[in-house]
Amino acid sequence: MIYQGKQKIWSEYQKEIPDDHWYYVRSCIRQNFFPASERMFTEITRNVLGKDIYETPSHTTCGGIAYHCDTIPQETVMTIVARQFALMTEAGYENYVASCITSFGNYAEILETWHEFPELETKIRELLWKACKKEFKKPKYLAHSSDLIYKFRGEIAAKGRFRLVDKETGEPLRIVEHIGCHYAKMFPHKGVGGAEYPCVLSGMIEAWGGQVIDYPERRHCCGYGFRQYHVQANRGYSLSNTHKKFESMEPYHPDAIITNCPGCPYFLDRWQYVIAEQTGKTYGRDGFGIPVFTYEELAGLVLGYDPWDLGLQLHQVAVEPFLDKIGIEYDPSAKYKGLDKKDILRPGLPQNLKCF
Amino acid sequence: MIDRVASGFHPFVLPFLFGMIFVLGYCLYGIVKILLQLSHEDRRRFLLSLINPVTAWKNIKDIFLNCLLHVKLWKRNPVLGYMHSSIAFGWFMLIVLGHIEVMLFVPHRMRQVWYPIFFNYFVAEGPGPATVQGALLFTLMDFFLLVVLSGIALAMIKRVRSRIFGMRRTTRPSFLDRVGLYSLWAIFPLRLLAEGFTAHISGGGFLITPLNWVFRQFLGDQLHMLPTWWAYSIALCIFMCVLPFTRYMHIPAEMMLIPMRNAGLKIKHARRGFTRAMVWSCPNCGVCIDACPMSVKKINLKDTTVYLNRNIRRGNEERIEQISDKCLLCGKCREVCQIGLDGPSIRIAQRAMRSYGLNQDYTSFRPAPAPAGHKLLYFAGCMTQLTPRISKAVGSVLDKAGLDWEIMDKDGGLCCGRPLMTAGRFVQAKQLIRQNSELIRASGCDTLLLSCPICYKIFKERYKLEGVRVVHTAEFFEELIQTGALHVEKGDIRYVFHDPCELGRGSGIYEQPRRILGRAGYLVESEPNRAESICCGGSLGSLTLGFAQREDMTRNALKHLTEGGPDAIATACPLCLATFSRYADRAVQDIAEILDRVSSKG
Amino acid sequence: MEFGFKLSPSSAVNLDQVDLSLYERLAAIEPDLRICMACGSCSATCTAAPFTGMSVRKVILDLQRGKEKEAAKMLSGCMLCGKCTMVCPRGINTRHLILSLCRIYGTKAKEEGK
Amino acid sequence: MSKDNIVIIGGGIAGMTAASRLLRLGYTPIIVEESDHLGGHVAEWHKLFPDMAPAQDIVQRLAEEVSAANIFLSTRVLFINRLHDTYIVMLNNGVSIQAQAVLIATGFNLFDATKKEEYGYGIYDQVLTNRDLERWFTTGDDPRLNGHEVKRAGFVHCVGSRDVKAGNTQCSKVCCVTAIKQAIELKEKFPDAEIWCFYMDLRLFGKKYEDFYINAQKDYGIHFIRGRVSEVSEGLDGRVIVKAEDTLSGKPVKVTLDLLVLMSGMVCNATINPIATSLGIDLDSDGFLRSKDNISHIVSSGRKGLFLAGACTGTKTVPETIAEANSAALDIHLYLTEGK
Repeated sequence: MIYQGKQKIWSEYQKEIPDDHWYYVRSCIRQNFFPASERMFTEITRNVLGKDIYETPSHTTCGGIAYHCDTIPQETVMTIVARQFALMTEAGYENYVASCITSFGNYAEILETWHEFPELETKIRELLWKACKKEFKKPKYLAHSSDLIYKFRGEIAAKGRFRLVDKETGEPLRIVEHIGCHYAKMFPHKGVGGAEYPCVLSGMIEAWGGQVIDYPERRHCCGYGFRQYHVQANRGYSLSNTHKKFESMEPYHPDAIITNCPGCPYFLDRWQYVIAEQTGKTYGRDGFGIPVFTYEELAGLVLGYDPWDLGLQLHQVAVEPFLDKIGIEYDPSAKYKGLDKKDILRPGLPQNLKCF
Repeated sequence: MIDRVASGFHPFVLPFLFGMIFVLGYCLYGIVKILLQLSHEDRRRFLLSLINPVTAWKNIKDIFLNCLLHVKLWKRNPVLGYMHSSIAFGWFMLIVLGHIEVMLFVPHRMRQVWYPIFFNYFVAEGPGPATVQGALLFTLMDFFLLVVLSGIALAMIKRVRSRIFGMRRTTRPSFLDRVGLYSLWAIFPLRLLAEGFTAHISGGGFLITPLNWVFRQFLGDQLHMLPTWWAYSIALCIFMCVLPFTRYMHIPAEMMLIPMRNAGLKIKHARRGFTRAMVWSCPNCGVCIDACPMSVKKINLKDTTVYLNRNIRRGNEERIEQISDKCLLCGKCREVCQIGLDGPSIRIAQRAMRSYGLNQDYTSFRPAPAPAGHKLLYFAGCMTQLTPRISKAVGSVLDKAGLDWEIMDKDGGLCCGRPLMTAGRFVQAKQLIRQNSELIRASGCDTLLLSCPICYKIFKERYKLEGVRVVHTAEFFEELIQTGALHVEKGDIRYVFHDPCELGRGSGIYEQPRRILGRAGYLVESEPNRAESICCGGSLGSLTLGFAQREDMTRNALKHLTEGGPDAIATACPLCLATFSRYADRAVQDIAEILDRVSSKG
Repeated sequence: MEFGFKLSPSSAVNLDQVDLSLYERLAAIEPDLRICMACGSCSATCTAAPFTGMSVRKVILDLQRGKEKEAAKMLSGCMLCGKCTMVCPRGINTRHLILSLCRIYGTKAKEEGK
Repeated sequence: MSKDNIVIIGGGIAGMTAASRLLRLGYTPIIVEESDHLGGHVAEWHKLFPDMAPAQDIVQRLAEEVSAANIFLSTRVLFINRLHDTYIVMLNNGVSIQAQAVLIATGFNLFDATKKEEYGYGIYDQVLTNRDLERWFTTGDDPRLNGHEVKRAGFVHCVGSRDVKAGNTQCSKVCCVTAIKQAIELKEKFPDAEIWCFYMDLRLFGKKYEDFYINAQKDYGIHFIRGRVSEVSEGLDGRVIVKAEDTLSGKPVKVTLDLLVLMSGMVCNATINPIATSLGIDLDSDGFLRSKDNISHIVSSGRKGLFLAGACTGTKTVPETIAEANSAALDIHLYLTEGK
């Protein structure tokens, strides 16, 4: 690997990310899968970095899932997105940051489509006006929330309590980065680092002391694939794609995977359990899996937040070996206690995948 | 004539006796072996044929004509014929006359088997005057010895200059072959010497008596007599001892082969039974080398039938496999072979011996039914589908003749099975035969017309289509012309006809296509033709010959075909047509095309 | 545990692990195997193709990709009629190729003790 | 000796061939070459198909033939102005020439393989271009290959050719046969190597090219896979993993290789474009200079006294280039003696 070669490519794919004043839109599903992630994003940006992040409860789905499942027409998605932009305009913001990769791709695609076909934009403006009497300005800057964390990765590292290194050996931890497909594969110039060698997550890993792992299937989809998962008859295909990724990364013995998409961490995490049940195979050490984190969770760990406050007990794959390796302290007995310190019940333990 | 030696024995007969017992023993072993290797029904059939007076007479006649007189060889090459029959028949007569002598003069010695062979040593001229019988026998004996010696002399010349005898290539004798050959050559001159040295005692005819006189002019004593008799006996011994392991095995083997063939046996195994008799019968003359279309390339010389036999005798499995697979199965070697050795069938039997990891099965195939309601069905076959000009011409001719016909395999059908047959895949071929037969029977036709001789041969021989006449276009069109169903206008084009292997040698159709061409234009013949026609080189028979390796064969066949300067080359096989068309410098046409061009409604 | 869905085997051909022994054995017997340029003439003309999808081109390709079973399935309908040999622009002796392959399947199975 | 000045822009084989002819026709042409040596791309090549002739032979022969010409190395043309029937050619070394005829023979550039990011040129040590490999064949020195035994190698055809995404829709003509040639040369160096060629179509149109193909298959056992490489990544052991679709079987394939050679295609050498357009030569739809027409007037620009030869008007093979250069020299001679 010629590192300079990658840097050269990265230098060609740098996008402008404004410092402050962001209109933040959440993902439909992340709060269910990894509930602390978006909370961590606002926490870090507002309280740690002191940025202005605005949210509104009126905001809805972007329609991306339905769009990629082929269940609604493009005009409908565009009108939904136009309404989101109207909300941003009403709030007086022009920097738009999405928590979801599919939303980000959806926004990018729609803005690009309107750019190529202005008559479509006019039509959507009319539709939006007819539907809810709203008008909008297009965002000046569009970012994914991981772009922001990438931008402030240095500050986070500086303020952090922990680094991604093995406390015993001092060696950097080996981290696999997985970028959501809709981040840059459609519009390489909209992503940090382009589509082939994106650096949005690898930048964080390196800034926080870890070592990025390149493995053959690193560009491969996590397996979610919308239709593949949602239709049960296709679900085996979804699983097989995840399996392919794990088979490919296994020889590199990664300590963790970090992701920037709502679906990816979910499927990379949960399918490890299904693969273990079906084939008996686990990919971590000693029968454990490879823990999968969102970049906000990882940032939270680096900054020293309590793992259970970060919702890591909701992960399928046990995170404890990873925490132990860095030396992050946690109370094993508090794992399944709620905020009120009462037991929130323990999940049943899988047969083949080792968990606590 | 009286006994000269009281015991009637001398140690010098021992080598002869040993050789004699050995060779007879070996032959007995061979006969038993072959008989045991035959299938039960073949053995029964063979043994019954031996006591059937008709076949028995035929056996005797064939053995006499072929083994002793070499009639077939005489027809082909009189000099070679004389050479072979002089040795074989002359020797035979020496033995017969020897026995007559014993019978007449010393009948009490009949039980001493060596007596007739060394007669002249053991007898002395009686005190009385010479009898007429004695003189006649002596004369005959000397005459036949001279005949044999003339044959040996020719053989020696042939050994040095085979081209004088019209043979371009011949086989290289093995070491034992040479031992056999030289001992055979030695036997008769030695006998001449031995009898020559003894003639003043035993008496003799016109040859040995003067010889004896000459010898005695400068060799006064009798010291030379005994050593020459010893040498004569030893030469006989050597010859008989090596005989089973040399080409001379053909002498006894052919006497076995002829009755077996007359009993109607077929080759069923590439080594055993009938094939064994055939292989032993091969005299290694090498006629098949020149005949083989592959021999146009030197590299193929050792893949001819004579080498197949040699390798079967030596048990060289690898070479047997190679030789079996390379052959085009054109059948020309069988045609020219003096003993009628069926090289192609042995090869097919060899191919059939293999076991395959993958055995094709066509039982699940559901071919389209053959069109019903037509009396005449035309089966174009796989190859004709690649030469549509033939099928088009056939159709046109049939229309002109006003016949109610239809193509059976318009949208492609099943293969006829012949290619599988030649590859030794009999079980698979039979499946196709069964399926095709059902299709044809279901169609209700009464005539099946074929333009491809490959299909024709198998339809004719292996299909059991009661009430359906299987006919090749060459036959059928000739009939149409004869009956006046077609009117033919003679053109001025000069055609040469190439006899396709499967049509000519394979099915015996030589005249009909020539008659068609004679009506359509002018027929020029080229040599060799008919039964000795040269394969086009495209034959499906060969499994291993690649495209590039066949080119020289095709060009060689073309060279011979075009020697008479024909305007066009006519043939009656789609494969020959396609093969020749690649390299020919003039038009190559199927007889159907030619006929279509010159014919109109009758 | 029954999930109602399963891992599906990968359809990808991994050239690192592909077993070319059958292909190489065949090439030793019939070297022209190597010069196929996959034009498909053999498949188009094949007498057996309507019945089993036989295609010499695909057989060669399957062997090159280590897919012996697929090749065997197609071969099971070959009638050895020789049309493919006639049309091959590179003059490959397809009949010998097929016959040899059918034999090698046997010898290979024997060696593997099946 | 004619007094007419002829400026030849480009000292590759096109420019040199034309110069050699013009010298024999009695002119003293002026060659302006941007690099420090004559011979262009061919000078960097090892052997030329189809006869495997050393590329140096032709370059040296031409260099000897043109030694009597005026040659400016490491020199660029700044601009050309037209003055009636003559051209004022201004060079960056301060020289200005009044020329009666100008021949543009600026050739092509090799497609920049780093633009196909997914193939990892410049990212992975085992990924080379066709030019790198030729250079290694000539010099035997390349840090990426030194001391490495090549056991498995791949050639990717059509890198930057026939690729709308790379901005190059045309076929580069020579890559198919070059890949086969290089595969054979590589196989000769590493007889045990397994070599795969990944192609979209094999376009072996020229004299004896098909023989190369058959030899590669038959004698060298090179494997051909009809499918374009989609991406390249690095395996744990440092070798590259190549993924493609085997379009013949309709299945994805992947293979681990020690060496991957990208057959970079030909793209227009754009440095001449501003000058050419200022003189009224348009760019054709393939990005190369537009000839008067593409059938009978390939060497003619349609402008008086302005001629074109070689790969500046499109992808060309070496013999095509030489033939065009000869033709251009003759056209220039006819123009100067009769035409004007």
